[in-house]
Amino acid sequence: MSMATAIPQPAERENYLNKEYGVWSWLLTTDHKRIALLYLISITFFFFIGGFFALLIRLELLTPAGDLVQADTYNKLFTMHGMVMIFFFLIPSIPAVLGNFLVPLMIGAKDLAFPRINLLSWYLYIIGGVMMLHCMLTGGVDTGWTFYAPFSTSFTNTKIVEAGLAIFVAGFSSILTGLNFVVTIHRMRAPGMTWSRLPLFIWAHYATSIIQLLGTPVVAVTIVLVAAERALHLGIFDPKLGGDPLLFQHLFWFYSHPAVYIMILPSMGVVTEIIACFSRKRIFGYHFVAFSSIAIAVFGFLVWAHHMFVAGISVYSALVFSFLSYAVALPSAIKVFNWTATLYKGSIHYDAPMLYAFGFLGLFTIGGLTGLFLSALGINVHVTDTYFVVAHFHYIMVGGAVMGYLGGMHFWWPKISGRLYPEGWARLAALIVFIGFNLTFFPQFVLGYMGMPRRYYDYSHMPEFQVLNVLSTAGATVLGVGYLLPMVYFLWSMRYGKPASDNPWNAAGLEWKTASPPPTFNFDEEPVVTWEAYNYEELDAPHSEEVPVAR
Amino acid sequence: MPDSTVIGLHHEEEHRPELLHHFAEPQQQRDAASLGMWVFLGTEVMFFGGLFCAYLVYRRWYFGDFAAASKSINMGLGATNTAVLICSSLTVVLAVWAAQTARRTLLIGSLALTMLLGLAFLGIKAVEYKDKFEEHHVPGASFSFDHVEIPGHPGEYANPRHAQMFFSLYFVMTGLHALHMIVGLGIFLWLFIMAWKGRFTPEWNTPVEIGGLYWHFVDIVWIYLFPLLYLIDRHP
Amino acid sequence: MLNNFPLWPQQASTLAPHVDALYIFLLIVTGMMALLVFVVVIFFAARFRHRPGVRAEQIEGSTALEITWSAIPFAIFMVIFAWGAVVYFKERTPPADATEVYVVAKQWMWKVEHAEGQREINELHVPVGRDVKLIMTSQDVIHSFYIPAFRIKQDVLPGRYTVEWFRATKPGVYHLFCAEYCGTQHSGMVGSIIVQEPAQYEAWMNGGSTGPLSATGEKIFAELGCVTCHRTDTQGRGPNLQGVFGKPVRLEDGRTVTADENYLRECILDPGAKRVKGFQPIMPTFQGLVSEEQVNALVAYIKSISAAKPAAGAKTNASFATPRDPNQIQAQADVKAQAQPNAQPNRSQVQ
Amino acid sequence: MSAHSSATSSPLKGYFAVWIALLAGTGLTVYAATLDLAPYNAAVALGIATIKATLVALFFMHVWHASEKLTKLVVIAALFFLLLLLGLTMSDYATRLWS
Repeated sequence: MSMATAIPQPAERENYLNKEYGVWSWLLTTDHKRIALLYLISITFFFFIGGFFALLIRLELLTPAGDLVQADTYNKLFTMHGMVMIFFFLIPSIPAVLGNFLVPLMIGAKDLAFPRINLLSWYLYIIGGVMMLHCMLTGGVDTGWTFYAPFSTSFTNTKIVEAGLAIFVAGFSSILTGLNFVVTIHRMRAPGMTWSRLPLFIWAHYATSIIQLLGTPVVAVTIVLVAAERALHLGIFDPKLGGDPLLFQHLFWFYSHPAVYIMILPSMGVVTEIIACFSRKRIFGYHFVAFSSIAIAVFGFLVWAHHMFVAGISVYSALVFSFLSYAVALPSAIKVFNWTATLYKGSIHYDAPMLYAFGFLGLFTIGGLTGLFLSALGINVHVTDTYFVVAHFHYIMVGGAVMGYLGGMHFWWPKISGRLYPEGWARLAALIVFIGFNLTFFPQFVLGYMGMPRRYYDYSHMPEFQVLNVLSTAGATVLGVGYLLPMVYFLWSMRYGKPASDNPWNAAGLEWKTASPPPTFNFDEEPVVTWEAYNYEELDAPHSEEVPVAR
Repeated sequence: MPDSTVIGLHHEEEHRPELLHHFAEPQQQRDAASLGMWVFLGTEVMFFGGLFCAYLVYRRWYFGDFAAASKSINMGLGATNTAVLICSSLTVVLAVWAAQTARRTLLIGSLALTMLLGLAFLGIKAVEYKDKFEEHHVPGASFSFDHVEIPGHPGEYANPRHAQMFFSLYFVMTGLHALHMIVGLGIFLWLFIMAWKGRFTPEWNTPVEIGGLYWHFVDIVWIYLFPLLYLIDRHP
Repeated sequence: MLNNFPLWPQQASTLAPHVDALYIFLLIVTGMMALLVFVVVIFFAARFRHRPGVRAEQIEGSTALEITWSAIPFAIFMVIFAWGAVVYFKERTPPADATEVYVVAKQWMWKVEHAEGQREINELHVPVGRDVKLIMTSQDVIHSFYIPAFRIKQDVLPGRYTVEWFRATKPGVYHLFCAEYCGTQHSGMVGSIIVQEPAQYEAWMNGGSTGPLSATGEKIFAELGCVTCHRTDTQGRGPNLQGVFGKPVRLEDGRTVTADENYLRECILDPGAKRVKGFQPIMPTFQGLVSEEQVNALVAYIKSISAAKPAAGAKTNASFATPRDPNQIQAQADVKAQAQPNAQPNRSQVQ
Repeated sequence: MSAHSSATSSPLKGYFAVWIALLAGTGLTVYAATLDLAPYNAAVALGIATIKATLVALFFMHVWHASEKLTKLVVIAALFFLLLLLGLTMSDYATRLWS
């Protein structure tokens, strides 16, 4: 029942992939599509590094005793897992790969507004990444990705300053990407592409960029303060001089809570596109979905102290932040309901991208609903800093963000590579990822309510936690296989996959109106938009079937 | 911002070498560059915002100690530096106007004057730092702030540990500001060379304009730093 | 293996049933929400699967529906919020007459001192059915005192006190965890909460004590020379500390603060910061001169000399009369204040 | 943006007026700092700084004459989020002692 169509390619057209060859044509490119591929390669690399750490963590926890690695090593493992996955995979993942590739295509622009800044942002990412790798290979960091003072500033003797600088540099890469998107979306839209005709993917990326622009600088300066306190012995957070360690947490979470929306919002954008295409419908409540993205971006900045309910903040402040946390849950709920309603009376296809979208819906719903537990003050006290939190954010960030990322990679792979991926394998991989994920992380909710604290490498005092940990480790193995599969068949399809037509899914959106893969300047002639987004009615109307669609 | 200034190559727009290939028309390119700089300044607001947040929390907690520490900084130098920066903002705005109205001498002169004023600012700052170093007010092992009276509270001495926090914030805030000044000087040196070569015309002067925006922003940061750091409690 | 596979933590404090009730409520409510979404998605996915020749029906949206599915969840959220807040305030409000236990955290152990003078490491003995308030501070980094069976957790910070409380309901031995990552042996910073029947607890309490914590504090108070200024007659250069604890204190800068544990602690370590009105800034800092345990003992001592329960109306900082007032005989005043809490003879001098 | 303003009459007078006002503001803020205004010293200093910053933004950075609302929107958004950071953080510090 695959919708994807292959067409015999007459002669090779010139496109962004074959226009020039050679290493320098890639390393000095300002073409947003090539930069997207540079990002794709780099984040995949970091994803597997972070994944390797995760696997070691899970293996250590297979038995209650700390027998696989030393305590220090374990602490570095979860720290590096967090830092690599968050700053070098999740935050750049969808924006820097799919966003970079698709934002100009979707709005009918020839490129992003500042192509050279776009390249610069990739280089900054690589510099940050190399620093992080160097830091990991020469000793690593053991503070957890949260860098809490005064442990990070005065007590640990690991490489805080270097890791901090790596994140600082990567942060600027993220800021520049956001800046480019905001300016591009404001200034570079094709004639007729009004705000209410924008694909919701663009709205999601616009909201993401707002967070990147306004949040990242705060964490950057916080890292500067930590590094200064450590390296130059300034006193900012040090309680010995009268400093307040909670101030660090305020500044840190001001960015790091909205940062989870940097990770999930683009994924929501991807899922919106996929659901519209594979149910052949306009998104139900377009404006509500669009504005809920902006609402999430804004409300996301109002809730950071819900990470600090037991940290010693004022109880009245806790009350306010708990209340506001429910305010940010609402736009997410609205999105879920609108996606569900979009399915109603659709004509639903079960291709791999849609399977990932279904997976996203399920896992994000569970992740979001468990967020309600965590924002309830009374329960938060018991479950914060336990595996309940670990499970909750992995449901959002892996179940949500990574499912969306993989769905998007499958959906746009024909456009990116000009080739079709093997549909059967892709569906199998989607299934394996879904099962492996739930097996890994669902037991952790139970572990958390049982009281197992996070960041413990040795739980020999509480052997009753072992069964659930074994389940989780088994799931992680399945999940690992699920993540390896797509990499293998995507690589395979680049050479052996069937050539894709310009619009293999018969999808709406400007990106499908140009060649697969697109030419260097995206469109042979400047597009003029006269239709609303998701015009599946016209696309599926009997008279418009000039291109035979094999169903 | 360098993007808007590059001499690109293109097919249709031979007569307008500044127009990059992916823009449809010069106006679009100009608007993009300007919006880009404004958005960047927005991120800068948040960058300094984190510092201001830390400063405000501790100033509320340790007001007397902060006032005593603040009194030890040279207010005269701070006020002079404020005036220097305000003058440089004037020369910047003159440079922008000169570029728009094709007054080449005024443009080059204003840019040069701006750089001179910027250097003067950094020079005065260096003198201040030197004084602080000699007075052992630089946080660290040699820090000393004993028996300094809290303004308005005779016989009461500032807590040296809290004073050290003030100086930590003082050095981080003014240091990051000075770093921005140095970046600004780099930008203006480049603008100066471009102006010398006669690249700016009334039709194309976006770099001067957005470089000026950056300079003004750095000025605004100082306008807040001056009273916050130098003028906490100066009355006799 | 199944013995090792419990799915629900033990309930051993008065608070635990409250937390669990909210948790069960949330499980039901969110379970129903999730089920609703899943059932509808699966039903739509099956019912509206692609069939050749059948086209999707385009639907623009519905503001009425949007409002409905925003308002109903929001109302449910508010119920959860309010309920959660009520439980939280219960957690965060220690009863006034709770037994006090001082906790000092350090990498990587818990040092516990009972008011009666018993000391323990990584263990805490408490009796069933009595309110216990933990006054906690850290010697180095942030830790977190977590007892899953009691459903309580509170970060323990360097440089100040944080507080949590519980009343155990079932004798037994329960896990104590450090829940905030604190360095290499974080997972070794575990211990046991030993809840005993009152008789057993008394027996334990009577074995090998070094005397009450307040007595230790009194000794330190004398050794450090605090008594030379903080005298119980009116001639001291520092405030008389009898009856201070829990009362509002008027400060030199015009503010009024409550003399709680954190205030006393700050006055010892940073006397200049919140100086009592009418006294000269002559007290030296004891930062670096006293250990966390000694600070705790001093605080316990100062509290012990304020032990007489203040009546509701007696909320002035009676014993902070200015030392320049020769007419006042503080000792008498204190006797009177204890006998007749409402008749504060020195109220006029306070302002 | 400001390309348009060059078409109108010379803005030089305005620039010099703003410059004088900024210098005067600097003098005023130094003078005000030497007065004992009790708790209002900080308010006066920050008030003068805000007026000076507004002058720079409106006239030197041409926000006043900006042809587009977008520039104003960016400025307002940045200030809004700055106030969120300061306000919500300070709200914790201000209410910590209540309990």
